[in-house]
Amino acid sequence: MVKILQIEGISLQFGGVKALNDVSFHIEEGEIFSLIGPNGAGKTSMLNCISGLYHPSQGSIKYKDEEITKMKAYSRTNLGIARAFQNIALFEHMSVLDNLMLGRHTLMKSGPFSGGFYFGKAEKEEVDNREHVEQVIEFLDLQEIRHTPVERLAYGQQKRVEVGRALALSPELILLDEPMAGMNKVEKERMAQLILKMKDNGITVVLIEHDLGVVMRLSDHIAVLDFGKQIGFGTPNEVQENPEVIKAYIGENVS
Amino acid sequence: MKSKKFLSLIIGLVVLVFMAACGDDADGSGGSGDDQEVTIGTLADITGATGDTGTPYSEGQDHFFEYLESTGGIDGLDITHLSEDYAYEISDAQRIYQQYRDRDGVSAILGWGTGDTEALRQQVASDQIPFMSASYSENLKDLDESPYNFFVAASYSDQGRMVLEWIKDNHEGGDPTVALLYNDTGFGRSPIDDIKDYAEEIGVEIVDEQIIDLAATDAQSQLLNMEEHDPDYGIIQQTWAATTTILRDADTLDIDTQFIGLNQAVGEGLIDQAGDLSEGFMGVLTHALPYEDVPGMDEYIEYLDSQDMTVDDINMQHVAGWVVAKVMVEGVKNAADSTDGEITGEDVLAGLEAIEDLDLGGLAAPVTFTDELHAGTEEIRLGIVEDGQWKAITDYDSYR
Amino acid sequence: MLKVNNVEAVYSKMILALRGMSLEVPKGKIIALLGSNGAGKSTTLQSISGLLSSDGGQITDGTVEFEGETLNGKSPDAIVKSGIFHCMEGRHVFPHLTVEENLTAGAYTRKDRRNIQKDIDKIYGYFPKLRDLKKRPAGLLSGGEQQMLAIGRGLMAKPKLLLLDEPSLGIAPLLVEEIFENIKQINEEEGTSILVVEQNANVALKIADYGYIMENGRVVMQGEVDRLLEDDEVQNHYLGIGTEEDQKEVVYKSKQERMVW
Amino acid sequence: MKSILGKNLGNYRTSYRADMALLNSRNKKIGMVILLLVIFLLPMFASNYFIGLMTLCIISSIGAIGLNILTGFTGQISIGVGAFLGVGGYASAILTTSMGYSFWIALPLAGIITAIIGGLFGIPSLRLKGLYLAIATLAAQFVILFIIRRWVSLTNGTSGMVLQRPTIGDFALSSNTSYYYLSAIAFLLSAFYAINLVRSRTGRAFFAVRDRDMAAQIMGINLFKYKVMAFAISSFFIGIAGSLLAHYTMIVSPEFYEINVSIQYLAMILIGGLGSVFGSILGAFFITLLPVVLNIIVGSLSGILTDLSHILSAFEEFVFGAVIILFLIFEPGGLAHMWSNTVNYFKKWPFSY
Amino acid sequence: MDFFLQILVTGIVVGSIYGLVALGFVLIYRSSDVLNLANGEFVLIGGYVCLTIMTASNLPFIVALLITLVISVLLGFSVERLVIRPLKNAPVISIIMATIGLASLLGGLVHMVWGHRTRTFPQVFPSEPIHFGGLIITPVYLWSFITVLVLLVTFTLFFKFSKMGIAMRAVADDAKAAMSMGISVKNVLAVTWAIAAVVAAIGGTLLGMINGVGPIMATIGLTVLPVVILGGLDSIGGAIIGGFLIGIIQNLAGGYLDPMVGGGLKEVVPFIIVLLILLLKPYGLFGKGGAERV
Repeated sequence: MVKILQIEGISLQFGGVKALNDVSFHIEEGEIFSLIGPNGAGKTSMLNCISGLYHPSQGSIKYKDEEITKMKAYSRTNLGIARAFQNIALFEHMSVLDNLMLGRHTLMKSGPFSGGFYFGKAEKEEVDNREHVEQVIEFLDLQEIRHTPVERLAYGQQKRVEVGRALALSPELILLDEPMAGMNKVEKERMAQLILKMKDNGITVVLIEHDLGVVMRLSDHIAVLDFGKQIGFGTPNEVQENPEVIKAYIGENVS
Repeated sequence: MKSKKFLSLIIGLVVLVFMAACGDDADGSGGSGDDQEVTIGTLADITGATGDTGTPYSEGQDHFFEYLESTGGIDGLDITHLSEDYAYEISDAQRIYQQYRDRDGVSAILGWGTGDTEALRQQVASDQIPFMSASYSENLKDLDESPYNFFVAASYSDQGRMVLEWIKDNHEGGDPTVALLYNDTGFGRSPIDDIKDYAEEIGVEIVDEQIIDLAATDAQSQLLNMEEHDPDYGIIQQTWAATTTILRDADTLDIDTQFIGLNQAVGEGLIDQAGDLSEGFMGVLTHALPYEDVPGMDEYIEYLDSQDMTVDDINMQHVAGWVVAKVMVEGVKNAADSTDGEITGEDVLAGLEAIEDLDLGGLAAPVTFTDELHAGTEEIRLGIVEDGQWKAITDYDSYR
Repeated sequence: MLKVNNVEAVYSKMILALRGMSLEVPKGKIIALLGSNGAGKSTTLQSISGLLSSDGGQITDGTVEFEGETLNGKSPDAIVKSGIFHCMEGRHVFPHLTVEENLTAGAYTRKDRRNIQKDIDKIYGYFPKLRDLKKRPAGLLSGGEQQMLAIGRGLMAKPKLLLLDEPSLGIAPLLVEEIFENIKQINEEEGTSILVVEQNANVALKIADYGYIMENGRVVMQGEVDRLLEDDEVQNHYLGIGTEEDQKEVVYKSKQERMVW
Repeated sequence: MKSILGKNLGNYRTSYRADMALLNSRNKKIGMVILLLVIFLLPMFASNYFIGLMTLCIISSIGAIGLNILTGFTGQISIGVGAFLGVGGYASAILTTSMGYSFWIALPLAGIITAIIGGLFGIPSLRLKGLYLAIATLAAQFVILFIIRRWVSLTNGTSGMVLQRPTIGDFALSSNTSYYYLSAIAFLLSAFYAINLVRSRTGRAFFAVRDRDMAAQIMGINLFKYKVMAFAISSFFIGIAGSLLAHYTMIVSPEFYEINVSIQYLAMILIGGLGSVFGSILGAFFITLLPVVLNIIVGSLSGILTDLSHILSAFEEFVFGAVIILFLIFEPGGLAHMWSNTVNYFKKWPFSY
Repeated sequence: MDFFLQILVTGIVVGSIYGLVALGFVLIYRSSDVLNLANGEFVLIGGYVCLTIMTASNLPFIVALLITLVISVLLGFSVERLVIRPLKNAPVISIIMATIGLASLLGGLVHMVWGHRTRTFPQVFPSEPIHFGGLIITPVYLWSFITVLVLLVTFTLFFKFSKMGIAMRAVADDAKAAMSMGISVKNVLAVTWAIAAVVAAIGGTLLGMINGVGPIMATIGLTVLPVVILGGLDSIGGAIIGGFLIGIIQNLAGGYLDPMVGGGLKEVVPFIIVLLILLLKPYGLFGKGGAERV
């Protein structure tokens, strides 16, 4: 298996607080990889380091053997890293369609000149990308709401759009931060299907999820964080049996 | 619901504009009898930055036109006078000007400050509408650039030259040294180069220049710098507020320079604002002071009486407004004499240019316009504040 | 003492966060409210304390009753005055106020100004660490110290009911234990009723008398603590790691359609 | 698809291209034709005065569209529009009067020069947000005007510079009507460009930067590039407006571009509707015509309140402030939002309840 | 040396007025994140009201001032209630625009009520300058300096020890948490606006005694912006120190640089400082600013 992402010795500090402390793991191409740990363990911070919103104080991040530790967030997107946020970070005044079209941003070229006059190339580009986006819309079952401003959607729908926007990027690596939070069983099931389907299409998935049942079922590998430290890494079975994980994450004395 | 009411209010207003604005183009008809008609518009600053001097000035104009009407007006001439406050905002001036030009069809405009005068200079030229303002900027003397601009008093530059002349003639002991204090606006800078040139010409030394903002809270650093050169005289081209600041801080810093203000720094308002500090302050008097006994005051007092007012209710700015209206009417009269048809801006221009040595009964220096000169006079008087009142210490005189 | 009856709450007029939430807090008891992220636990507390409106939310249906009085529509300060104090998630101490000033701020609604100093000392009794730090701006405290301060600040209001939102969040396990012991102690000594929201179900259930489990804006399970601890589903979802059988639940059905991206 | 009422109750399109066309319904097409006709035929039935007012309105509209691109679409507040209007005006004055270029070259160049300077002042926007950026642009306003006043050799200092009306061959656009047509064409081009821009890739990126800059970065949007671009494009429009205004009044002087101008433009986009091209236009008309309306109202009341005309400007100032506050409180979506509400109301009529 | 010292002293006393007006900005910004661009109009109204009471009623200065302060409290309350509270969830630009609109509205109102003329205060302080060695200070300036110091001490004590003071700081730190303490954020904001209006009125009265009361006085609102940016929008000490600094820098620039560039720098220098500060240290010398979380 090819390592698509290599995390080595990442530390991140906010003021005096160490949000991440010497974390190392790697993600293989085409797998579903989960980051778990209690609230405040540093999982989202880790995703922020990968997507470039935070820059770690130490350590290195390699994407397909390319050093990207210092790279700006928007350039990482160009490399094919997409991200869906935990707290929905959609552009709420824009329609579903425009949110998804924004996902295509890096794959389009028109600038302020061609865009402003619209005809010809820019128009063709819009139409072509619209076709792509329509496929995402169809897949996520968003047809009815494609022109609705996101702010008017229900939570579950917004979550789907959030994931859809990341998918619209045609990513190779997708970072999903609690995509199932707040969903009911049926919705969770749909999301799980979707994640498996992503994997099926060769997209590497990094997942943060609290529902351990789901995590164990979907993941190929899991890293466990606690207080910024990595306390476990391996397959679901390995992690489940890791005494340190059991101790710190699950608590010493399960009655 | 709230917003629905709000909406209907807005729609109502919009409809109102369209109804009002689409309608009347001035067509010059509908007047009474065979009288020739002419409309004159005033751009006044009442509530703007220069409102304290702008208000009496525009009232003076209003009062003159009311006076004219109360005495039966001018035979065969029906003068309409419009006045609007533009609050010293250029965009408002532009809009009101368009309204005067296109809707009201004015043949002449009485403007006010440097801002509106400069802003409209080109347009009045291309629209051929004479524009007479209280901006006495020497630039406006250039008839290639400003062929339709007039002013009735001595330009700031001429005022400055005259002050220099007076300094040269009256200074005792050694060569006089002079500092210039002005603000960083078109108005403030207008006479500075001319004053410097003339000083060189007549051998008076300009030792320092200081810029003091119109809204300055203090002028101490400037005055301290000025004091380094210890000038005998300081010529002030400012408004009352900034002049007061200068006088106060000069007093604070024990500076013994004799300050002399050009006309915008001079007037009763300065005494109001500066109080005792104004004692001994000198300045340029372009117009008569209301309490002066000059022949021109007779008709003025007649009008004031009819309005239950006295000379105490008016000031020099008021006189200036009265005078400018009077001169304008004189020009219109001349225009009416020369044409039987519609009186156009061009006619008024010609009428104004025909004014020669117009005696204003001492309210101001006699005014002459020609087709080469649109500055009515070069003459001013110098005055000084004594016992809380301005007193003239010279007669009308020019530097030449 | 506190009754939440069938409350529905929305954010931004659109997102339904609570769908018929009901619970009860009897006098002098500790009640634990458990559930996953986004289940609506914090929203429940906010609709009790009236802070929901500050996040652009509102109760659209149902009632919150406290000692027989309806709280719906009351402003947060009125609710504090009636005896409910909400310690928000993430501690929310005033970072630029000193520890002692934070405690004083907690006593804002109290009329008996004279007893405040005495009560501050009492808080220092519960949390001795805070005494040493009393002149320090709260922003410079560690997470655990801040949490202690936040709880202490709540006690300063002398509430009849204390709402604690995730007191264990971001705090080292040892400290968590200490804090929860303190909570228990406060409950016993002051008779304060406590409604505690927790992700860390273990510690919460250890001190609680009764528990509720939420999902999707409503209660899906409730009971005495002992009973909850024995329940399989609770074990799987909130206490431990899923069992082998669960993993087979997922029927992986889609091979047929290829995605285009 | 006709309903029994003979009304077109929905729009059905067969391709994405048709769906994405600017005028994607028959009503819109008809509306557009009517609008164009009104614009171009207006001088035939409106008074000269009215045409003059309209010229001011549409020039302001261009500037307002520009500001809205920056503030409404991209969320970067600027209180320095006045000064950028000045940069456009002075650029045009210097190019035509001092350097002797034709107006037709000077106009676009004025836009470009303003765009460059605007882009420069946009650089701090990477670090500054909201209030702080607003204050930075306010400072820019003072500094730019200071430079204009002081760079006497270039700008002729405080006395300003003189410009001429543009000419086509021997024909000078000196009449109200001809200048109106010139402005109208510039206005239509600007509006067309802006409408397209905001629905294209660049426009979406602007929106994204405004709504959530963090998420925008994750979408691959280079914040810095797009913020500076927004400043530049916005300033381009403002420069064009400045140039048109300068040639209209035929003079530029620092007093044209004081802080109150910046405030008026901000009021335009706020009252018109942030993030709406159409709103910018409505707002520009509203703010430009507000004093005219007040004048009429005060005029008609003058029988009752004789002295009001004397304090008309103060009253205007008062109403201006009141209108801004009322809009913010009662209709934060601005005139554009009111408009769409009204349109929707009539669309659904008689089933509006 | 005398020249330098005199300029320094002038800078300090002018700066004390700046600090006073800046205080109004900071108080409001701290507790509600609103930059009150109508602060200049508050100053103006304070000046006019005090002057009108004094000239119309012949009351002693101190009584007139107290009445003015009461009226300012009402002004502050009504502005908060009618303009700010309805906009509490509005975006930054709306709030900025609202205070600009407020400035215009109040400015228009002042014009309509008091007209256009600059009016002068009846003499309250002796006009005879006081000499300290070679240095000269006008009594009004000295009094404004003293006032600023008194206010600084008062506010420090108020914020440190009073219930309302601690509540105001709590709201400034974390409004939602303050709400959970049972602090009525609405009331705190209303009190803040009232205090800010009072401070502005004191500034207006002092400034009016120096330069007379006229519409132009409202420009102090903008003049003082650089002060708050330099000091930090949320720091009371910063406002005062920033006031002194800007006063001193302005006068030093006026004293030493103006002769080199031909004058006029004195008024622009503060805004150049603003640009520099915003580029180098956006939250000012003493401001706290906030880290952003994703």
